[in-house]
Amino acid sequence: MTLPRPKTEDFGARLSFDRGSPGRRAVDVPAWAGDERPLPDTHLLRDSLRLPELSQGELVRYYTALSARNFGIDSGTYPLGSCTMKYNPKVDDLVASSAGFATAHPQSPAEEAQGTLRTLLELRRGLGEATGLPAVSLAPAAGAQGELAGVLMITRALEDRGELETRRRILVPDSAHGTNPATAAMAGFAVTQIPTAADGSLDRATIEQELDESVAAVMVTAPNTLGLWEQGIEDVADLIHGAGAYLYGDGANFNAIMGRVRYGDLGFDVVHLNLHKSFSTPHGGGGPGAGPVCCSEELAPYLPTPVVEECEDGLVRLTAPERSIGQLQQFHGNVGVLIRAYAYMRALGLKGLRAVSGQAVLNANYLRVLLHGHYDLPYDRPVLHEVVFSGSRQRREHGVRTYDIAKRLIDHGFHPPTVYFPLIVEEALMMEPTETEPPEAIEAFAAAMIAIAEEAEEDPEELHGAPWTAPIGRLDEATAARRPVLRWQEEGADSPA
Amino acid sequence: MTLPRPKTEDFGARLSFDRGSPGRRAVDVPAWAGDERPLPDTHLLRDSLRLPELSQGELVRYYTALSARNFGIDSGTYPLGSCTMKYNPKVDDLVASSAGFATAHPQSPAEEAQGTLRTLLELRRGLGEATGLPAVSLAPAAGAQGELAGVLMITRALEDRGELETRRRILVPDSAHGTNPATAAMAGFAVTQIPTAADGSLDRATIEQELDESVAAVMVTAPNTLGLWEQGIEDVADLIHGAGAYLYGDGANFNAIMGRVRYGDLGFDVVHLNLHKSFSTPHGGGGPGAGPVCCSEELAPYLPTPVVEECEDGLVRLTAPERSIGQLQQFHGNVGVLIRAYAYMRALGLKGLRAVSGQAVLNANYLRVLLHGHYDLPYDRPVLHEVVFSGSRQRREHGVRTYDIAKRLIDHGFHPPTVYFPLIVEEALMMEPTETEPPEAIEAFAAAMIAIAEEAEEDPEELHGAPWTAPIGRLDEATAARRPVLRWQEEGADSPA
Amino acid sequence: MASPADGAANGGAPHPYIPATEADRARMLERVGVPDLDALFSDLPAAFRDPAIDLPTALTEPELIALLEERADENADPARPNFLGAGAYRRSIPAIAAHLTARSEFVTAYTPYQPEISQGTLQSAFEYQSVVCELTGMDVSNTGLYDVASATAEACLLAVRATKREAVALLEPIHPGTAEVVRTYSRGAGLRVDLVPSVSDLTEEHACLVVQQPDFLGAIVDLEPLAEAAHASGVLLVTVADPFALGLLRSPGEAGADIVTGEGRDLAGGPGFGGPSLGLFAARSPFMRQMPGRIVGRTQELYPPPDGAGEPRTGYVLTLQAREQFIRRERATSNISTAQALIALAFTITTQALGPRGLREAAELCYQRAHDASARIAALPGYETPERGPWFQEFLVRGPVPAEDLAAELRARGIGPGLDVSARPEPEAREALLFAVTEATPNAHVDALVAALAEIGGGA
Amino acid sequence: MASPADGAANGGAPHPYIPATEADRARMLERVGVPDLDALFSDLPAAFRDPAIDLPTALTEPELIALLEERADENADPARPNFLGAGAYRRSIPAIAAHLTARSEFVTAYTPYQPEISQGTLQSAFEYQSVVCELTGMDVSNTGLYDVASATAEACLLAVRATKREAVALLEPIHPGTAEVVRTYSRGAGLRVDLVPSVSDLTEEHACLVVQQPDFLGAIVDLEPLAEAAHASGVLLVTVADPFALGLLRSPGEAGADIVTGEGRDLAGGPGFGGPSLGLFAARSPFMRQMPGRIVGRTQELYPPPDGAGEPRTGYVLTLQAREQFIRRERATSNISTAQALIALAFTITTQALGPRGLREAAELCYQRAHDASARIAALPGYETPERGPWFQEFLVRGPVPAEDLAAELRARGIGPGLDVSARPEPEAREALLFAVTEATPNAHVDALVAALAEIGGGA
Ligand SMILES: Cc1ncc(COP(=O)(O)O)c(C=O)c1O
Ligand SMILES: Cc1ncc(COP(=O)(O)O)c(C=O)c1O
Repeated sequence: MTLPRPKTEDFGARLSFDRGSPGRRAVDVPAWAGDERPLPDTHLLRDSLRLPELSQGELVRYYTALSARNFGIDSGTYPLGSCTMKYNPKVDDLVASSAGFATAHPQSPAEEAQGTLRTLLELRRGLGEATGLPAVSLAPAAGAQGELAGVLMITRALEDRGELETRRRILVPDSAHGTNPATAAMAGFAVTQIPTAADGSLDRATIEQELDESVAAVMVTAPNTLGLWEQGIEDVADLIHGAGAYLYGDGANFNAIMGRVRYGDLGFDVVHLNLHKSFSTPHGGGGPGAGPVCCSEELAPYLPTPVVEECEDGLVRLTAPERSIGQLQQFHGNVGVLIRAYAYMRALGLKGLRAVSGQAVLNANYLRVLLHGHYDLPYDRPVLHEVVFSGSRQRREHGVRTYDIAKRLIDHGFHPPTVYFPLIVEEALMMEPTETEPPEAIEAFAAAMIAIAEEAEEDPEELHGAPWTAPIGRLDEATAARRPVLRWQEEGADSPA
Repeated sequence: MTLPRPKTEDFGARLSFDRGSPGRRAVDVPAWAGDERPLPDTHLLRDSLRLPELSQGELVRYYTALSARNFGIDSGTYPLGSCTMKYNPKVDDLVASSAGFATAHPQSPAEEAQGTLRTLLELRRGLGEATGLPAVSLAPAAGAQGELAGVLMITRALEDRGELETRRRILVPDSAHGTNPATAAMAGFAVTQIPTAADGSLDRATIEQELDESVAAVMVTAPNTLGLWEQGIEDVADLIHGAGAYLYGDGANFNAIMGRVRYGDLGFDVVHLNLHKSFSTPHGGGGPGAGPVCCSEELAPYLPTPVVEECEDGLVRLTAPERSIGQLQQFHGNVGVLIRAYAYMRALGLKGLRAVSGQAVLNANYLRVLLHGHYDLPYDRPVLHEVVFSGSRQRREHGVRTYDIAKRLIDHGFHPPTVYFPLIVEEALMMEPTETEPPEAIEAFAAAMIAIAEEAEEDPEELHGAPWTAPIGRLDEATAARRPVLRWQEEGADSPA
Repeated sequence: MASPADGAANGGAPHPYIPATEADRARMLERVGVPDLDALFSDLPAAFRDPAIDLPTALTEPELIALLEERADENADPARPNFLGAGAYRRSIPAIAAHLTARSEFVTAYTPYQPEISQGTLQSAFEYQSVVCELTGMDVSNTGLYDVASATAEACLLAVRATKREAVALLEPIHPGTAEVVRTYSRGAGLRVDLVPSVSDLTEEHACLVVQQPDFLGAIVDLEPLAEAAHASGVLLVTVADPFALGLLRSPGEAGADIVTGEGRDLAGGPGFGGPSLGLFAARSPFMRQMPGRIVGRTQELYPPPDGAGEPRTGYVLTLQAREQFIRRERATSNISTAQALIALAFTITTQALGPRGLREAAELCYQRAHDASARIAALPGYETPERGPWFQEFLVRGPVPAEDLAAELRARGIGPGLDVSARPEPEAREALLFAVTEATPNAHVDALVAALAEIGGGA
Repeated sequence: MASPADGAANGGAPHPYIPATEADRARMLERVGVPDLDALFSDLPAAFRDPAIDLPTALTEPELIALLEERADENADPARPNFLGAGAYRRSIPAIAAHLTARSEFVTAYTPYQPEISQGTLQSAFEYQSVVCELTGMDVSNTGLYDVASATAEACLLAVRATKREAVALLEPIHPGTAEVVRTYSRGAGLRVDLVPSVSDLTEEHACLVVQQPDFLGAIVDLEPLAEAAHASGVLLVTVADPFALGLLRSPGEAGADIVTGEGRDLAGGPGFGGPSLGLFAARSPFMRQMPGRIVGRTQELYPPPDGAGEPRTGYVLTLQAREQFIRRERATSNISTAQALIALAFTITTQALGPRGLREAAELCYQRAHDASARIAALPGYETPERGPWFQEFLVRGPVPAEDLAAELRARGIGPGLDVSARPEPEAREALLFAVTEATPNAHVDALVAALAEIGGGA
C-alpha cells in the first residue's frame, strides 16, 4: 500500500544562481551618510555582475539542504585510509573562534598578539618534543606544502654544501602518497621509484643500489600507506646519511606512533605532520589543514619563515631563520587550525596521545581480524593505524569491483574506505577506523563488509547499481571529465567550458 | 536492478541510555587540587545514578542523527496556521549570545546590567507603540502566561472596584485558541462559549445577550483563528466597557496587522503578543518563547513584576507596579528571547513591520486563491494572515481525512498545516504561509495540495498509509496514550508508567 | 542607497527577510484580484488605519550587530569575579551542548505536532524525561515548564486538585521569587499560601508542603523526616531541587517526595539575566494524568516500513494530550502551551555528557571549592561564615562591617558580592551576604575575593 | 579523581575522545590475539620505544577553555581601533555565513572522494567556482588554493609551463609577502623572479607579468594597457585581485588578464592573524588542464532513480583529476591536495548573501568611508595623504613627525596605526603610514584616529 514517491526536485540542477528572483537580497548594506566622493573613471569600474539574488531565508534553506546531502564524521563511521577521519572536538572550534584570536591582524606588532604567539610557541615545542625534531615551522598550510618546505630545505642545505648541481634525484617508494613524488618534482628533482618488498616494506636492496652521489634525499612515509612500519628504518637512515643524502619523513600517519617512537631519534632529518589528521582538526570537506615541518638542528636554518621564538625579553616573536627557504604564504599559515591542534594536544597530554596511537592501532587490527577471510589481505600481518584489503577475489570470481563494494557500503550507512590506493594493491580497500570509533561501530562496519561479500557471491550483477539510498545515485564521472561543465551558465548557455 | 535496502537500525528503539558502555564519558571534570573536606552524612547522599555513558563522539553523533530526524523552518515550508512559522534571522541568535548578555546575573544591581535593561526598555517602548497600549511587562514566558497575566490583572482591577465577587464569567468565542478558556479557568473564572457567526466573526447578538454584571471580560483573538478580522470590534469594545467588563485581546496573530492598526486605539484593555510568532524568535521545538502583556493606563498598576522603567537618574531599572499581580517567574522572563525580538524589531523598523503584515496577508490570500475550488473553504472571503480550508469534501466523497492529507504532504516535502483546528471547522486545514515564503514556495505547496486532492479521488485507499518518505512511518498515537511508556527503562523493564 | 526597510513598503528592494519583490507582488495581487496591499486590509476599521507609530528606523545587519555589541558591553564585564548565586549559578557547560542545540533542525522547529518529521524533538524530549526521572527519583516527567517558580506553582495547583484542599505551605528559607510566583498563581484559584518556618506548622488544610533543596540559604535539607511529617497529615511533599546538586544528594523521590520541581537553566547555558529558564516538573505515577505540560510517549509505527525490510519501528509522540488546553480547554490541567523545549535539550545534553560519574564529580568539585572558599574566609580576622547544618555551594559571610557596606566595598574593588540577605529572619543571616562558589568559579576569583575581604577587614 | 588522560593509558576511565573502555580493550585484544597494546607496536625499534617526551599534562575541557580564553585576552583588545590593512581587511560578514559554515556535515567531511554522499561539499564548490568566475571574468576556477601568495606562485608556475619561459616579472608595488612566496616556489623550479617598477621592463624572457589590483599601496590599476603591453611580448598577465574590490572594479578578465588570483579570507571570516586563508585561482579556458588544485564538474546519474520516478538527476564530482598528484604523481600540475574548502564555502555564502547589488554597495561604502577619512586627515594641519591615482580603501598618511614616531604616538593613544611603509622606494611612501579604512570600520574609530592625529599634530 504505497503511492509513488512524488517526483522529487532535481536538486542539483538548480544552483543558487537559478533560484530566487531579481531584486531579492539576503543582507542589506548600511547607507553612507557622509559626503559622496566621485568614483573613479568608469573605464576602471565594473558594469555588471551576475550573482544569485535570494532572500536570507532562501539562501539559508539552500545551504542547509546542501549540508544534508553531505556525510561527515558526525554522521557516522568514515574509515578513509590515510585520511585519519576522527571525531573533531567541538571545544576546539569554540576556543579558536574567540574574538581575541579571530580579530588579530597578521601585521600586528608582536606585543599585540602575544596570546596567539604563545599558543603557537607551545604548539611548536610540543610538536618538536613529540617528533624528536625540535626545530619546527608551523607555516605550511597542509601536508603537501609541508613536503614542499622540507624538500626545499634539503635543496638549500645542498646548495650550502655545494652539491645541489649534482644531487638531482629523490628516491620515493611506489607506495608513497601522490604528493611525495609531485613535491619532489615541483622542487625540481627527478623521482626514482623504489618498489615495495613482498612483506610490504621498502625494498632495502634497491635503495642501497640506487643510493649514490646523485641522490638528494629519500622520502619515506612512516608508517607507510599499508599501515606498516618500515622495520630497520634507523639503519636505512644511516645508509642514507652515509651516502650524503637526507631522509625525509612523510609523517601524515603520525597518529599511529604518537608517544611511542620519535622520528628524530631514528635519524629522520625532516618530517611534516598533518594536524588535520593526527591532531584531529576538522577537514572541512577539503581543508583548511596545517602541515608543520619539523627538522633536525642541521636543517633548522633553512626552515620556512616564520618560526615562532621566545625572545630574551620574554616576548614571543615570529622570526626568519638565517638561511630560510622563505615564506610559503603571505602571512603565517592557517593559524586558526593551529590553535585547534594546540587545544587538542592540551586536552590529551602525553598519556592521551599514547592512548590515541594505542587505540587507533588496536582498532585497525580488530578490523583486520574481523574481515580476515572475507576479503584478500595482500600483506597479512599485524598493522598499525590502517589495514589494506583487496577486492581482487570479488573481482576475479564475481566481477564485483572495489568500486561497487564502496558504493554499496553507502547503502549500509557507512562512508566507504579509501579505494584503489595504495596503487601497489590491486582493487585496494584501505581502511582506517581511528581511535574514536567504538568497537560496536567497527563491528557494524565489518558486518556490512561481510554482508556485501555475500551479496557479491549471490547477486554480483546487482551491486553495479549501488548506491540506492544516497541523496543521489552513482554519478557519471567519465562524462564529467570528457565534457567539463565547471561553472554556472545562464539557462540555455550550458555548454562545456 | 536494486538490492534490498539493508535492514536499517530501529533508531528510535535505542536511546542514549542504551548506547555506549559503562565507563565511557563525554567530558571530564577537573580534579580538586585543594584539601578534601568531608562530604555530608551518607543518608543525605545519592548512592546511584543511571545516566548514559557515551564518549563525546558518540553523543555528538546521536544528537546529530536526531536533528536530521526533525523538520524546521530551515528545512522547508512550515505553514502551521496560528503558529507563524517564519524565517528566524541568524543574526538575532548571534547578538543575543554575546558574553555580556549571556553571563549577566539576574540578581545583578541595575548598574551592572544597563545593556540588557536598556535593550528591554526599548523593546517595551516599541511594543507599546506598536500596540497602542503603552504599559507593558515583558515578564511572561509565552503566550499562555501572558494570558494568565492579563486575566489576573483584570481580577485585581475588579478586586479594587469591589466587583470580583460578582463578575465571575469570561466570554470566549468557540474559535478561540485552547489557552484562552484554559487561562480563564486557571484564573478562577467560569467560561461562557460564544458561537461564531456564519461569516466567521463573533456572534454579536450572543455577546450582547450574555453581557451583564456577571461578566468580567471578553477574550477575543484578533485577528481570529480563521484569519479574519472581527469587524466592528471597536463597537463591541464600547459595549463591553459599557457593561463594566474588560476586553482582552489575544494578540498571537499580531503579525497580520502590525503597523496597520493598534489594539489600544480600538478599545482593547489588555493584549498579549507572541514574540516567538510575530517577532520571529525561534520556536526551538516548543519554546522558549515570550508573551509580553500590553495594557491601557487603567490596568497599568496591575502589570506583572517586573516592568522595565527608565528612572530619573537615567538608569534603567526593573520595578514592581503598585498593585502588581506579582511575579510570574523567579526572575525576569525569557530575556534571551526578548533580545532576539528587539533585534528583529530594529532590523525592520516601522516600514519593515508594515511590510511583514502586508506580505503575510498577501501570501495567505495568494494561497487561498490557488487552492480555491480544490478544497472546501467554509468562510469564503479574503483573509488576513492565514486561511482555513476544510477536507470535508475529500472525507465525504473519498473517505480521505485531513489527517491523511497532512501525512501525505510530508511525502511531498512540506510540513503539514495545522489540522483539526479551529474546532469550528470540520476537517480543518489551517494554513499560514507567512511573509518569508517566496511565491514559488507557496505555488509549490499549492501544487502538492492539489496533487493530493487528485490522489484522493483516484487512490483514496492508498493515502491512509502516508507518509512513506519520512524518517518514520505513521505512528500509533492511540496505543501511546493507552499504554504510556514515558521514560527509559532498563532492558526488559519496559513496562508502562 | 535607500534605507533597507523602505523597500518592501514602498516599492524598492525587498527586505532581506521578505523575499517577494515588487514584481512578485504585482503578479500575486493580480491573481488575488485586488489592486494593492491596502485593499487586503479593508476589514480593518478605516478610522484607525495606518496610525502614526513611533519606532526607530530600520538597521542593516552590521549596524544591528554594532548596536547590540555596544549594549552587551554596557553590562558588567563577564570576566569580573561575581559571587551571586541565590537561584542562578555559574556552571561549566560542555561545548557540545551549545553546538548540538544550535542545529537549526532543533532551533527552528515548532512544537512537534507531526511526529513523523519531528522525531528529533520528540526523542530528545523522551531522553529529557528519562534524565529528569533518574535525577529526581520520580516516575513521570513532563517535557519542562517555564521556570522553577512557575513549575512549583503548578505543583501546588496539582496538589490542590489532588487533595481538594485549599492552602499550600512553603517551608522557609525558600527562594522569595518562588514564593512570589506561587502567590501569583494562587491568586486566581483563591488559595491560601502560608510561609512556614517549621514543618510543625502544617495542618490538614494544607495540600502540600514545598521544600527547597538546598534551601535558599544554601543548607542541605534532610527530606525524609519532612516527608514523613507531611504525609502523616495527608500533605503532599513538593521538593524544589537544584538538579546539579542532585548529582551528589539523595534523590527527593527516595526521601519520599511526591512532586519534584527544579531549575534547569544553569545546566543548559549561561544565566542570561535569568532566562530563558527551564522548569523541571516530575511526579509519582498516580499524578500522571494530573500533570501540566507536554508529555512524550514511546510508540510504534502503525505499519511496517514500505520496503518490507522489517517490523514496525519505534517512534515518539506527544501523548496524554487529553490533559491539555488544546483538547480539554477550560478543563485542562494547565494553560501551558509553548514551554522551553530547546533549553530542555541543552539540559539533557549537558547531563548526559557529564554522565553518572561526571555529574557526581562536578557536584563534589563544587562542594569542595565552596567549602574551601568558605574556610578561607572564616579564617580571616573579623569574618564568620555562620552555618545552618551541612550545605552545598552557598554560604553566609558576616564581616567586620555591616552587610551593605561590605557589599559596597567589594564592588568598589571590582568584585560582585554575594546577595545581601541581612533583612531575613534567620539569625544566621543577620548582617550576612550569601556567597555562591561553584565548580566553575575560577580559583583566581576566590583568591581575589579573599584578598579583598582581608583588605576590607584590615581597614575596619 | 584521576587526571583525565591517565585513564585510557593506564586502565582507568577512557578519555572523552576515545570510547573504548578497559573491558572493550580486553575483549578486542583477545580477538586480535595479542596480550596488550604494547605487543601491537613490536615492529617499532625496541631501542627507541617509549622515549621520554616532555609535554604538558592533560587539561579537562573547562581548564582548556579557561586557558585559551586567557590567551585570547593577551592579544590586543578586539574593540580597539586598528587601521592595519596591507593584505588583510576588516569586513562585515553576514551572520548566516558563520551559521551555515558551522554545519557539521560541512565541517567534518573529508575531500569529497565519494560524490554520492558529498554533494553538499561538491555543489557548494561548484557555486564557489561560479562566483569566482563571475567576479574575475575568467572561464575556469578551481576550488581554491592555500592563500593569495601561494596561488600567485602557482599562477607563475602555470605561466612558465604554458610559455616555456623561465622568468617571471612582478610589477611594483606588490605585497612583499606575495613576492616572497613567488620566490620560494620558484626556488625549486629554478626560475628568475624580477620585481619590475614598470611594464617597460618586460622582456620576452618573462612568462608572465604579475600585477596586484589594487596595488600594495592602495591604488587602482588600469589593467588594460598592462595586458596589451604584456601580450605584445607574449607575456601572460596574472592579476592578483582583491575580490571585494571587484564588486566595484572592472573584472580583470574584461581588462585582458589571463589568470587571476586573490585572497578570499576577508570575505569568509575574521583576519585570524592571517589564516585560515583562501587562495582564489581562475584562468582562461585554454589553461584549464594546466590548473593546479581540485576542480568540480557537473554531471548526471548513470541510472535513473530506482523508484522509476524520473530521469537521471544532476550531481557534482571532482573532475579533470588527471592533472592531480594522486593520479599523475611527479607529472602533476601541482602537489596540492588538502586546500581550504571550508573557507571557500564561507566566501561563497558571503558573496552570494551580498549578491550583485550588495557587493557593489559594500564596495562603494568602503570607498566612501576611506575617502572621507583620508580627506579629514588631509585637512589636518601638518598632514598629507599623498595619492598615486585613484585608490580604493588604503591611503598613505605623512604627518608632522617621522612615520615611526607617528605610529608610536598613535599606539600610545590606543590606536593601531597603519603599516609603516616609509622604507619603500615609491616617493609617495616616504615617511608614510598606510592606513586601511573599510566599510566595516566604525565611524567612532575614524573619529578617534582623526582626533589623535590632530592632537599629535598640535603637539609637534
Ligand atoms: C601519507 C600522506 N602524505 C601526504 C598527504 C598530503 O597532505 P595534505 O592533503 O594535507 O596536503 C596525505 C593526505 O592527503 C597523506 O595521507
Ligand atoms: C491564537 C493563540 N493564542 C495563544 C497561543 C498560546 O501561546 P503560547 O504557545 O506561546 O503559550 C497561541 C499559540 O500557541 C495562539 O496561536
